[in-house]
Amino acid sequence: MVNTQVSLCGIRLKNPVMAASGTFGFGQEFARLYDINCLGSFSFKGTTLHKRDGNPTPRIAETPCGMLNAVGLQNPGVEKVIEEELPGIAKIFNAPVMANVSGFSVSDYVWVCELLDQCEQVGWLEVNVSCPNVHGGGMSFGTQASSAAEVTREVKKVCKKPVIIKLSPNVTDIVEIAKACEGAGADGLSLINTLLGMRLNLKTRKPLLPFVTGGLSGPAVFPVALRMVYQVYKAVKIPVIGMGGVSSAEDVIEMMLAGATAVQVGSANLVNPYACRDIVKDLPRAMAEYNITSLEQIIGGAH
Amino acid sequence: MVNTQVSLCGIRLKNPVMAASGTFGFGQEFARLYDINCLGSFSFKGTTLHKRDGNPTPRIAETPCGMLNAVGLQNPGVEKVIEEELPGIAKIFNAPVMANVSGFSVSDYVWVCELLDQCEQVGWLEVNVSCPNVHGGGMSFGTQASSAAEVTREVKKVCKKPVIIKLSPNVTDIVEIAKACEGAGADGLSLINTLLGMRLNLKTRKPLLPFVTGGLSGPAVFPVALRMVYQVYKAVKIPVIGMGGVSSAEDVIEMMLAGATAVQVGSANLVNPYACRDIVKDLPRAMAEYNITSLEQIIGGAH
Amino acid sequence: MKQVIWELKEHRQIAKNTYLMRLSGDTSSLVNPGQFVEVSLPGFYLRRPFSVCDYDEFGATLIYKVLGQGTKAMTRYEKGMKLDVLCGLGNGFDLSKSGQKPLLVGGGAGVPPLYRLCKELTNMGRQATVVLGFNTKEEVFFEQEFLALGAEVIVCTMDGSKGVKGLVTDACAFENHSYFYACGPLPMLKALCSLAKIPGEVSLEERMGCGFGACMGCAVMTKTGPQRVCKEGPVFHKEALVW
Amino acid sequence: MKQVIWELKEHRQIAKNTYLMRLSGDTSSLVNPGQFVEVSLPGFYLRRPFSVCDYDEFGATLIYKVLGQGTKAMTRYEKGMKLDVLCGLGNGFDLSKSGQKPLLVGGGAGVPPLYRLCKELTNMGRQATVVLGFNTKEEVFFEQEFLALGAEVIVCTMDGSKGVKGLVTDACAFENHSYFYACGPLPMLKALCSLAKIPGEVSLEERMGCGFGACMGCAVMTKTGPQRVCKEGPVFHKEALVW
Ligand SMILES: Cc1cc2nc3c(=O)[nH]c(=O)nc-3n(C[C@H](O)[C@H](O)[C@H](O)COP(=O)(O)OP(=O)(O)OC[C@H]3O[C@@H](n4cnc5c(N)ncnc54)[C@H](O)[C@@H]3O)c2cc1C
Ligand SMILES: Cc1cc2nc3c(=O)[nH]c(=O)nc-3n(C[C@H](O)[C@H](O)[C@H](O)COP(=O)(O)OP(=O)(O)OC[C@H]3O[C@@H](n4cnc5c(N)ncnc54)[C@H](O)[C@@H]3O)c2cc1C
Ligand SMILES: Cc1cc2nc3c(=O)[nH]c(=O)nc-3n(C[C@H](O)[C@H](O)[C@H](O)COP(=O)(O)O)c2cc1C
Ligand SMILES: Cc1cc2nc3c(=O)[nH]c(=O)nc-3n(C[C@H](O)[C@H](O)[C@H](O)COP(=O)(O)O)c2cc1C
Ligand code: FES
Ligand code: FES
Repeated sequence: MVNTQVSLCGIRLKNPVMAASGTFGFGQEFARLYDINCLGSFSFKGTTLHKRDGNPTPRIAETPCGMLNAVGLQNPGVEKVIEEELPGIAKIFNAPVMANVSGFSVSDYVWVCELLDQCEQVGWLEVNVSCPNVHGGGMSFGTQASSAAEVTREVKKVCKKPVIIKLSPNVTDIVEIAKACEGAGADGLSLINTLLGMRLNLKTRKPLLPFVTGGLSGPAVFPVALRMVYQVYKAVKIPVIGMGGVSSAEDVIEMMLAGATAVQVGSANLVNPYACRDIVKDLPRAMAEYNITSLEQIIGGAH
Repeated sequence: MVNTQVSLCGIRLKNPVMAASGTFGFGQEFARLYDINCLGSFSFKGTTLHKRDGNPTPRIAETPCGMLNAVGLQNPGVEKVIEEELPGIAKIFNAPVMANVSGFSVSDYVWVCELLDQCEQVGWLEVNVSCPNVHGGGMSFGTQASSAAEVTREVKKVCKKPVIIKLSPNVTDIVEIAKACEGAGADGLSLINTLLGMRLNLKTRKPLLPFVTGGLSGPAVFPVALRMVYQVYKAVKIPVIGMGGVSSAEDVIEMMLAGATAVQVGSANLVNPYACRDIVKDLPRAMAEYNITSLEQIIGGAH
Repeated sequence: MKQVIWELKEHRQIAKNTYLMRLSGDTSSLVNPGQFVEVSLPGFYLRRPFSVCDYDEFGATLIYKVLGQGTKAMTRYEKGMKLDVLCGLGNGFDLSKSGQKPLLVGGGAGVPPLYRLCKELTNMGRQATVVLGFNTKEEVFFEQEFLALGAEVIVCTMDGSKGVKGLVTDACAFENHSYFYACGPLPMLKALCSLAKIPGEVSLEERMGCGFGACMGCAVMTKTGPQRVCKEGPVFHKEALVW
Repeated sequence: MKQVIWELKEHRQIAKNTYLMRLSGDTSSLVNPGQFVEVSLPGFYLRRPFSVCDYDEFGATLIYKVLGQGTKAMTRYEKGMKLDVLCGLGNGFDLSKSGQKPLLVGGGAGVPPLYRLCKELTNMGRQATVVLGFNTKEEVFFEQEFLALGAEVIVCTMDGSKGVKGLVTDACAFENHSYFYACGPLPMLKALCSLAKIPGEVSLEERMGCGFGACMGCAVMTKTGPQRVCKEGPVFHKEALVW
């Protein structure tokens, strides 16, 4: 028997596979397809203080082995999430979920985190300081060590639950930012959010996305994500959640060897709605193939 | 009749398609396959002051829609390049070539550029301040505006020919660095060099490349490259050479609309040795499809 | 929704740049005309959405127009090929609202879902009028098929090379109908909705990430806030939309 | 070197995890035994290098071992499939040095190029001894084929389940030979080169970017500086290498 359990900031997961924020909604669409209790957990759609209608469409573009999105944090706002979505999640998922939070000011983050921290189902707060798809949004917080640390520090003051900071890959030195967040009290780090990319529409000769740029995700970014997880793992003591292009059980193992305690699956859910379930199912086979008996033991094994 | 000519820093190219440094050697392997005079130009293998044997193997890893390389600037050194390779190039290519230069100190860059600037065949100097595959190498120059500007300034002092600075995409703000180079006298900018990535070998559980990290190239990076070309074009007045994943005539057009005056094709040469020729051949068809009669007229057309 | 494997049984060009695919496999998740599928194309990351043109218990028909790289690749698919398909997506048309003499308006690649709709309406005893708009004669398809269902068919072409010259809106006699169904390019749908005094519903297109409601990639603004074309749509009531 | 399209004519498993492909098409760029090809696999970015096991004017034979994702995908390729191949890569073995009684040593996936080599040496009237090393009996292949060429064949298995138990080095009687040719895993080649007092040459493997000399991805250190496995190699003289 192989052991797929891992512990993330003191919470035991049946396996390290989590669905990534923004690609799993609030779980409902997937729960209709399979029992999502097979997942370690999932991070729900990025939630802001006020409801957001998101960016104009098209919001999606295709790229080689990946995609761009400029959804722009469309979400019903934290109150509705607490009133409507969390009770909905309670019906389909019986382990702690990760609350993904975005904001446009430090006080935004603090407000939303404080509210979600009090919700029983929330296991962790995943503070997204790296959304590239909103003007003046989280991205700016995540590209400087000082502002990332400030958000961390203020959010930590109001939260009892573990606070995980989700970092942007669009930086010169992710290690510096990771360390700043650790220093400010972060309990964990999620990486990576999307890489900033762009496509043009050759017929109109204009940017394909009216938002102009979009966030690149999918297998194309896997090697960049893996590198960052590897570098950050080496530099910090808090757990790292690895994501970016993960699409197979082998990718999960590679991310964990690089240093991830848990692994999120994002875009893969969109092209294969069963992706998370398939990966979880396939883990024991892949573990056996690479002589792994306990996933927890391989975390950071490549160092 | 369509017009594919463009002018790059005062030098007329029959078309904007150039082979990218490090993927075309000194042209010999390709000249045996087709007449490389069909190209606008090519940038030869990154040349350093002293000969370099490069990094230990494996130096190459595969990624989704791309590859990692950690060649480590293997090259015979600037003197041999001038004595042996340039005369070799003279036999196979009769337009100006781009001399790609790397270094480990400002004086390295200055020495090599000064020597190559005097070679008749050299049309432009492409100063690589962004090679991720050498310790303490160019990358460090390219990730800070001040050091990128310093290299530019010093190299400009000794060169009569146009100096093009090749930028690293592994930065928070490529526009800032581009502007710093422009301010220091750069005649053009090449972007992007490779993104820093990594893969593990699941069997050994160690980094697949003994150099640990490698440079990501190929179609996977195209959307990131396009975004940077778009951003930099908007911010500077000097010409931009676009590259990163270009593999088709459509990609060339997309890069030019984003702002590229010329377009380099790198990794595509490795998987399809005829890639550059095929793209050049296909350009008139693609131009007709998108109602383009002159490529020069579409530069930056997406803005 | 269901993930199914469909086998390509028949594949032929039916008009300029327009191809028909007959596929066999599980169609049990299809419940309404106007629903769509998401087809995975080898070598492309995102699936491609196509309306179901017709189906029975053994398989379905799709009609596609060559638009970009993916549909260009599709033209090379050969009989026997297996396709990974998410089937039964979206809401589809509301048959109950049709009235006795519904008007069906399709433009170009928007024509396919109207075929199944027309079939079901005719089976219900409704007298459908179908207005089909194309750029030019060479692009016209399915005129005969709609006639064979017993519908009245009006073909329009922009260049007048066949049927009525001009836009579909020029050929729509709204006053003779109680309700309309439309699918086609956005400008056509907008024009229809603003001209038509009668109620109706339109099927929208939007670039999609997932096609089943997970990514918020396809939202369109409605009077009750943003709604997903892939989930609450693709069919929306004329009155619901905020253009 | 030449870019060619080869059609898969025959594809079968010949040992544990080991498959043989017979392909038809242009082989005019092949000149020496020990040369290799770079095969483009649909869905994978880089080509895969494989030694030519045998060839004639109508096509070639490749033998591959399932190692990773690419070779796993290859096992599903069906007869009739067309493969994009760069043919005639690398230098190949030097037949002129063989002497009368050459020793050929192959380990696992390194066995294939020795077949063509053995054939040409035998045709030249040389008496070849072939030592083939595998992990276990189930992995053994081509013993009969080498025998059919008239060579003396010694099979070794690590677990002793067939032939000599142990490493190929245990079965090599270098003193009876004037020259050796070897292909196989690096540790095997290193051991051979340090044990053998006789001259010889070895075929190396390296991860490749291009396979034709453009990228410097495959350099190996030699006494005269770094050389490309894909261009100056894959075959190097024992004395040239600096391990
Ligand atoms: C609900 C729905 C039903 C559809 N039904 C049909 C149909 O029955 N017949 C038909 O010919 N076409 C239909 N379309 C349009 C069809 O999906 C696009 O023509 C097709 O995706 C283009 O793919 P491509 O690879 O050729 O284009 P590319 O431009 O190369 O594709 C790049 C990306 O953009 C997306 N995309 C491009 N154009 C469109 C578009 N117009 N709508 C949605 N996504 C787009 C692609 O899906 C892909 O993700 C439908 C679209 C939707 C949303
Ligand atoms: C000159 C030469 C001749 C060869 N001849 C044969 C042969 O006749 N039969 C045979 O079974 N194998 C041969 N090999 C090894 C064969 O190329 C690899 O087994 C194969 O590339 C593995 O591909 P994969 O996708 O299964 O592995 P993956 O590990 O999934 O491949 C990932 C990348 O690494 C490369 N790679 C992985 N392992 C190797 C390796 N050992 N050597 C070179 N590249 C590797 C792949 O080409 C690919 O680019 C040869 C290699 C070389 C260099
Ligand atoms: C459509 C889409 C929406 C996303 N929305 C969010 C979000 O709301 N909050 C967030 O932190 N990350 C968001 N992300 C980023 C993902 O959670 C993930 O970090 C990224 O996509 C990389 O993983 P992947 O390559 O597996 O998709 C979104 C990604 C996609 C594709
Ligand atoms: C094998 C390899 C070697 C490279 N060597 C160099 C180099 O010596 N100097 C340089 O400026 N860029 C070098 N590059 C970067 C390319 O010139 C190019 O900037 C990058 O690969 C992105 O383009 P592509 O995606 O088309 O390959 C190298 C790239 C590869 C793949
Ligand atoms: S396409 Fe993902 S929600 Fe509609
Ligand atoms: S693989 Fe490119 S030089 Fe050998």
